[in-house]
Amino acid sequence: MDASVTALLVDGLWLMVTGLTIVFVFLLMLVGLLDLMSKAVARWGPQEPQPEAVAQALPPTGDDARLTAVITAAIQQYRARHRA
Amino acid sequence: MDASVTALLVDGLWLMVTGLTIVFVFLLMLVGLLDLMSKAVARWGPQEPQPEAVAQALPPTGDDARLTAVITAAIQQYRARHRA
Amino acid sequence: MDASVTALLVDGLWLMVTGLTIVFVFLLMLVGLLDLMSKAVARWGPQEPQPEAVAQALPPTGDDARLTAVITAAIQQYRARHRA
Amino acid sequence: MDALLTLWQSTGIANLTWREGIMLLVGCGLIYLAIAKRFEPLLLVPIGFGTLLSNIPVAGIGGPDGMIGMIYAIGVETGIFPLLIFLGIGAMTDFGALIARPSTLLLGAAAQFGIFATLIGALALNLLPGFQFSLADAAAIGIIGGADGPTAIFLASRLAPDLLGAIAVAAYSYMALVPIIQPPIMRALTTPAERAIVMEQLRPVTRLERILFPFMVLLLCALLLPSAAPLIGMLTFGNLLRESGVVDRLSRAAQNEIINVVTILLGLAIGSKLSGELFLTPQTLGILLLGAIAFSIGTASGVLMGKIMCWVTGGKVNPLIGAAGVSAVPMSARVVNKVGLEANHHNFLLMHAMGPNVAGVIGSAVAAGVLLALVSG
Amino acid sequence: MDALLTLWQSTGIANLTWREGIMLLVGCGLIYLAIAKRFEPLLLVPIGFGTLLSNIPVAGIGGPDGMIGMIYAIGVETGIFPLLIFLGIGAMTDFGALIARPSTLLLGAAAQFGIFATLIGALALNLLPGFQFSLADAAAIGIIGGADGPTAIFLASRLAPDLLGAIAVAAYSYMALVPIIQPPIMRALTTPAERAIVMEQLRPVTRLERILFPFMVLLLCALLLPSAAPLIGMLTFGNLLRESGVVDRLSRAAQNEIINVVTILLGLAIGSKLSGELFLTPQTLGILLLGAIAFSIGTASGVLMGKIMCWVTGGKVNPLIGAAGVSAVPMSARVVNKVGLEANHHNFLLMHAMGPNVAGVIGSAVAAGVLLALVSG
Amino acid sequence: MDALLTLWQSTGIANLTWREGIMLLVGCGLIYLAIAKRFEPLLLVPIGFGTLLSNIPVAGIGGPDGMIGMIYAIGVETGIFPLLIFLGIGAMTDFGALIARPSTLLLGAAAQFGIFATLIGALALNLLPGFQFSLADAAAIGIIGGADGPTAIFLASRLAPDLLGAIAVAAYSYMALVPIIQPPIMRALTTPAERAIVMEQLRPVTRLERILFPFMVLLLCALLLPSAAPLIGMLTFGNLLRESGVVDRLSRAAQNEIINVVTILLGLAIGSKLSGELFLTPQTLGILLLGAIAFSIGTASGVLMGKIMCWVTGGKVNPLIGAAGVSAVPMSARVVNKVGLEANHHNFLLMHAMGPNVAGVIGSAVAAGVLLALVSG
Ligand code: NA
Ligand code: NA
Ligand code: NA
Repeated sequence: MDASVTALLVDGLWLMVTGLTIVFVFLLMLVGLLDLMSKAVARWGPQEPQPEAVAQALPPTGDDARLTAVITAAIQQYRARHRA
Repeated sequence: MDASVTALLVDGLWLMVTGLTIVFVFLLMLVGLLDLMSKAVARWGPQEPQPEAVAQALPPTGDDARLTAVITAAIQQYRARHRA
Repeated sequence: MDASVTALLVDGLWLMVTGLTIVFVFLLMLVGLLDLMSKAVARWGPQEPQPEAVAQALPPTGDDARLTAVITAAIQQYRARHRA
Repeated sequence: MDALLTLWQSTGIANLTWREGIMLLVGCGLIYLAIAKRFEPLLLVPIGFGTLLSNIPVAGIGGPDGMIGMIYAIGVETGIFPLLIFLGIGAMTDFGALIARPSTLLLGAAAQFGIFATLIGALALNLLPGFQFSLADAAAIGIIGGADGPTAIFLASRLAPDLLGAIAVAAYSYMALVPIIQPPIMRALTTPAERAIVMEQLRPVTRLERILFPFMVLLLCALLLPSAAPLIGMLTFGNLLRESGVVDRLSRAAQNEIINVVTILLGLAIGSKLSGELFLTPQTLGILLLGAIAFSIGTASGVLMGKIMCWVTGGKVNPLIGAAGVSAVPMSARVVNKVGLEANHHNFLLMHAMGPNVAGVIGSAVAAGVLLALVSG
Repeated sequence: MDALLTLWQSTGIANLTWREGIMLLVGCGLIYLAIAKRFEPLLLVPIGFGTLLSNIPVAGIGGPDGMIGMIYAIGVETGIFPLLIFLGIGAMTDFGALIARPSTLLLGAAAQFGIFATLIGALALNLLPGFQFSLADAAAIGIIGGADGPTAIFLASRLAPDLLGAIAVAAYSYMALVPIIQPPIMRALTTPAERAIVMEQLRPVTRLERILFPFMVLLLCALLLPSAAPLIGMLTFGNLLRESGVVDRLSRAAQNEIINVVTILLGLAIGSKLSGELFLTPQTLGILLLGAIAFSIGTASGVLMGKIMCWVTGGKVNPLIGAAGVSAVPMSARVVNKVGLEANHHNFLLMHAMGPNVAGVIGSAVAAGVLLALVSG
Repeated sequence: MDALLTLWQSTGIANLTWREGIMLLVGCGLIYLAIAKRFEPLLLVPIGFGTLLSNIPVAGIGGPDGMIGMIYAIGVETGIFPLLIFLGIGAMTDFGALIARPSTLLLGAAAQFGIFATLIGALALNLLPGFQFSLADAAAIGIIGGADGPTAIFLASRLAPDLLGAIAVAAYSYMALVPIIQPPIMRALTTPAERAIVMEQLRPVTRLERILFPFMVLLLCALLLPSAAPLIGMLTFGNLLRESGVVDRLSRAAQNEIINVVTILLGLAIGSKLSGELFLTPQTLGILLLGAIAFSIGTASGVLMGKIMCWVTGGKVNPLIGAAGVSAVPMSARVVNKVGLEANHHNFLLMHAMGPNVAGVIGSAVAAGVLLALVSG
C-alpha cells in the first residue's frame, strides 16, 4: 500500500472524526439554543394571537405564487360549477 | 476608380457570394433536418395525447412554488384533521 | 480657536451661501420653466381627450406580451374558424 | 469672484459644444419617434435617453468612469447584453409555424440578400470623399438588413463598435418603419391574383417536435458555423426553456426579468455611442441611407423567393409571405396579413407569415455568423 | 492537540474583538428597529444583516475577497446601485402635484437649508477634540438633511466612503423618525389659524405635461449643474419610463425587479461599512447628533418658507406643507396631512403636500450636485 | 479554393474532437433526464445546455473570452451565485417544523456521516491506478453526500474547481434519484412496526420564534464556525426576509427574480466545467460511484440515528424521518411520507420529516464550513 495514500487516509480519518464531532457539537448546541429560545419566547414573549388569526394573518405575507394558485383554483372551480 | 476601393469591392462581392451560399446551404440543410425530424417523430415518437389531455398533463411540471403549495395544503389538511 | 478650523468654517459658510443660492436659482428657474411649459402645452398642445378615453387609449401601449396575446388569440380564432 | 468663475466654468452651458447640442436634439428626436410615433419604444426610449445623458457636457456619464460607460463595458463590449436579449426572444418565440412548414426557411434565407447587397453598397460609398468604410464596417452596416436589433448590436459591437450607435438606431428605426417601407415593394412585385392566394392550413405540431427543434438548429450551427453559436445558442436555449415545459419559472424569468432589465441597460449603453464625434459624420448619413436600401432589398428578395416557391408548388404559396422573411417580428408578419386582406377579405396570412418571420431571425443570426467568420477571421 | 488548537483558533469566539461584538449588537439593534418599530425596514433589515455578516470574525465576508466586499466594489464604489434605486424612484413617483403647482419647488428649496447648516455644524465639531471632519466629510454629513436615502448614499460614497455606514444609518433612521421629529416643530412655528388653511384644489395635469416634465428638469440640470446629472438623469429617466405610457414593461421592471434586487444588495453592501473601526468613533455620535439637527432645521426652514408663501399669496398656502419639502416621501406628506387634520377636520393636505414632497427629492439631488461640484472640484 | 479551405477549417465538423462529441452527447443526456425523467430540471436543463454550448468546437463560448466563461468567472469563481441561491432557498424555506422539534437537528447531523465516509472512499480510490484525489478533492467529492446542490457547488468551486462539473451533476442527479435510492435502505434498516409509528402533532410556532430562529443559527455559526458563515449567513438572511413580515417585496425578489435568473446563469456556468478534458476521466466515474455511496450512507446513518431517537424517546419518533436528514428538500421528506403510508395508511409523516429535512440543509452547510476550515486552512 502506497505510503502517501496511507498518510492521506490517516488525514482523512482524522478529518472524519473531527468533522463529524464538530457537526454534532454544533447541531447539539443549536438544539439547546433553540430550546432556550422557545422557552424564553414562551415566558417573556408577547401573547401570540389565536392560531386561526395567525393562519389568516400569515398568508398575506410572502408567497404570491400561492396566492395565484389559490385564486386560479377558485376561478376554475367557479367556472366548472357554472359550466355544469 | 481607386484601386484600394476596387480591391475592397472585389472582396465584398466574394463575401456576398460565399456568404449567401452558406446561408442558403445552412437553411436548406435545416429544412431537410427538420423534415427528417418530423418524420422520425411521426413514426417513432409517442402517440401525442389529446390536446385537452396535454393541457392537463403539462401544469404539474417542475415548479417548486406549486410543490410548496401542495405540501402546505397537505400540512393544513393534516392539522385540520388532527385538531378536529 | 484653531486657525485651520476657522479657515474651514469660512469655507463652509461660503459653501452654504453659494450652495443655497444655486439651489434656489435652479429651482426658481425650474418654476419658470414649468410654468412656461404648462402654458405652451395649454396653448399649442393637443386637446386632451376625455379622461375615460385616455384610460382606454393608454392600455394598448407598447407591450410585446400583449401583442403576443393578440396574435395568439388571432391564431386560435383562425384555427377555430377553419376547423369548424 | 474667482469662485464664481470656477462655478460658471463648471456649468453645462459654458462647456456645451455644438456637437453635444445637436446630439441632445437627436436624443429628443428618438424619444419623440418612440412615444408619439410608436417607433420600437422599448429600445428607442432608453437609447434616446442614453443619448441625452451621454451628451451632457462635463458630466461624463457615458465616459469610462461614468455609469453608462461602465454599463457599456460590462454588457456590450462583452456581448452579454444582446445575447441575453436573444435568450429572452427564444423564450418568447413560438416556432410552431416554422416546424409545420420548414420550407419557409428559404424565404428567411432569401431575405438576407439585403444584408450582403448593403455590404457592397457600403464599400461602394468609399468612392465618395469622406467615406472610409473597412470590410468590417461594411459587414456591420449590412446587418441592418437583417431587421433584427440584437443581432445588429451583437455584430456591430464585435466588428465596428464606433458605428454601433448609428447602426442600432438605423436597425430599430427601420424595423418601426416596416409598415411603411414594405407594402409598396410587396405590391409592385406581385399580381393581385398572387396576393389573393389562400394557403393551406398548417398541420398541428407535437410537443416532441417543439422540444427537438432547438437541438436541430443548434446541431447544424455547431457543425457548420460555430461563429454563429453564441447567437443561435442563446436563441435555442431560450426556446428550450419555453418548450420543455418543466422549467416554467426559468422561462418566465428569461421572458420578463432578464429581457426587461437588460433592455433598459442596453438602451442606455447604446446611447453612449451616440456621441457627436461618432455620430455627426457623413458615415451616419450613409448608414441611414444604406439601412433603408437594405430593408427594401431584403423585402424584395423575400417576395421574389416567394414567387419562386409559388411557381414550384403550383400556386400553393402566397408570395407575400416572403416579405416576412426579413424578420422584424411580428411587425412584418402583420404587414403581410394586412396586404393579403386587401386583396382577399378572407385571406388571413398571419400564421403563414410567422414561419418566414421567425426563419428570418435564424437567417440573420446565421448571416451574422458568416460575417464574423469571414471578416474578422 | 495541535489540531484542536488550530481548530479553536479558527473559531469566532477566539477571534472576536470587542468592536466586532458591539457592532453585532448594533446590527441586531437596526434589525429590531426595522421589524418591531417599522423603521424603513426595506433598507434597515438588509443593512442590519449586512452589519452582522461583515462583523463575523475571521470570515471576512465584508473584506475585499468576501461576497459583500465584492458587492460593495461593484455597486457602491461605482455609484451604480444608488443610481438604479433613483431610476426606480423616478418610475414610482407621480410628479403631478408638482406640475400643477410648480411654486412648491421653493418649499423644496428652502428645506435644503438643513443640509448646509449641518455642514457648518460638522465643521464646527472640529473645535472639539477627536473630530477631524474635512470639508468633504462635512458635505457628506450635511446631505443627511436631504432626507433622501439614495442621494445620501451616492454623495457619501463619492466624498466620504469611510463615513458611509454612519451616514446611511442616520439618513434612514431619521426618515423613519419623521412622524416624531416634525410635528412639534411644525406646531411651534405656525398658528392654529395658519394650520387650518384649506388650499385650492389642484388643477388636472395633462399627459403631455407629464411627459415633458422630466425633460425640463434634465435640461436645466444639463445646462447649469452637470454634476447633478447622474442623480437627476436616472430620476427623470425612470419618470419618463412611467409617464411615456409606451414602455410599461420597462417601467414595471424599474419599479420592481431592479429596485428590489438592488435594495437587497445595496443594504448588505452598506452593512460592510458598519465595521467597528469605522463606526465606533466619536464621529459617528457626531453624525447621529448632526443628522437630527439637519432634519429639524430642514423642517423649520421649509415651514418658514411656507409662511412666506402664505403671506405673499394672501393666505392661499398652508405653511404646514413646507415641512414636506425635506422629502422623506411619502412620510412627511402624511405627517403634514395629519397635523393639518388636527387643526381642521375637513382639511386634507395630502395632495398639496405631495408637491413640496417630490420637490424635496429634486432639491436634495440638486444640493448633492452643488456639493459634488464645489467640494471635490 | 484557398478561401473554401479556410471556410472548411472554420466549421465545427472539421474541428470536432471525440471528447467534444461525447460531451455533446452527455449534455443531451442530461437534458433528456431533466425533461423526460424530471431529474431536477431547473438545474439540469441549464447545465446540460451549458455543456452543449461549451463543447461546440472553435466557438469557445466556455472559454475565458466567451459568454459562459465570463459568467463562470463572475458568478462561480467568486462564489456569489451559489450564495444567492442560498438566499433564495432561505426565503422559500419554512423552518417551523424544525423550531417545533429542534431535536430533529440530530437527524440532520447524522446524515452528514455520508459526507465524511465518502471523503475516505475518495482517498481510498487513490489506491487504484489513475486516481489522484487530494484531500481537497476528496472533501469536495464527499459533499455530494450532503444532497444539497448549492452547497456542493460552493464547496467544489473553492476546493476543487476542476471537479465542479462532475460534482454538480452527481449532486443533482442523485437528488433526483432519492425516490429510488432511499426506500430500500429505509426498509432494510427498520421493522414494519417502527415504520408504522404515528408521531405526535407538532406544536404551533409563534412568529417571534420564527424571527429569532435565523439569529440563533447565525450566532452559533459566527461564534464557532466562521468558515460556514457565507452559506449560513445567506440562508438565514433569506429566511429573515421571509419571516420578518415587513419586507415582502424583498422576500419575493429573493424567491423569484434572484433565484430564477441566477439558476439560469449558474447552470450555464457549470456546464462550462463539463468539458471533455475535465469530465472524461476515470475520476468522473469515481465521483459518480462515490456519490451514490454517499447518498446511501447518509440515508442509512440518518435512519440509524432515527432508531436511536426512537429508542431514547420510548418509541415516539418514527425512525423513517431520519432518512430526510440528507436534505434533498422536499423530495426526501416526501419519500419518508410515502414509505410511512405503506406501513400504516393513516400515518402522514410529511410534516415530521420536514424538520430533519431542513436540518439537513443546515447540517451540510455546517459540514461544508468544517471542510473549508480544516482542508484549505
Ligand atoms: Na432577419
Ligand atoms: Na430632500
Ligand atoms: Na444535507
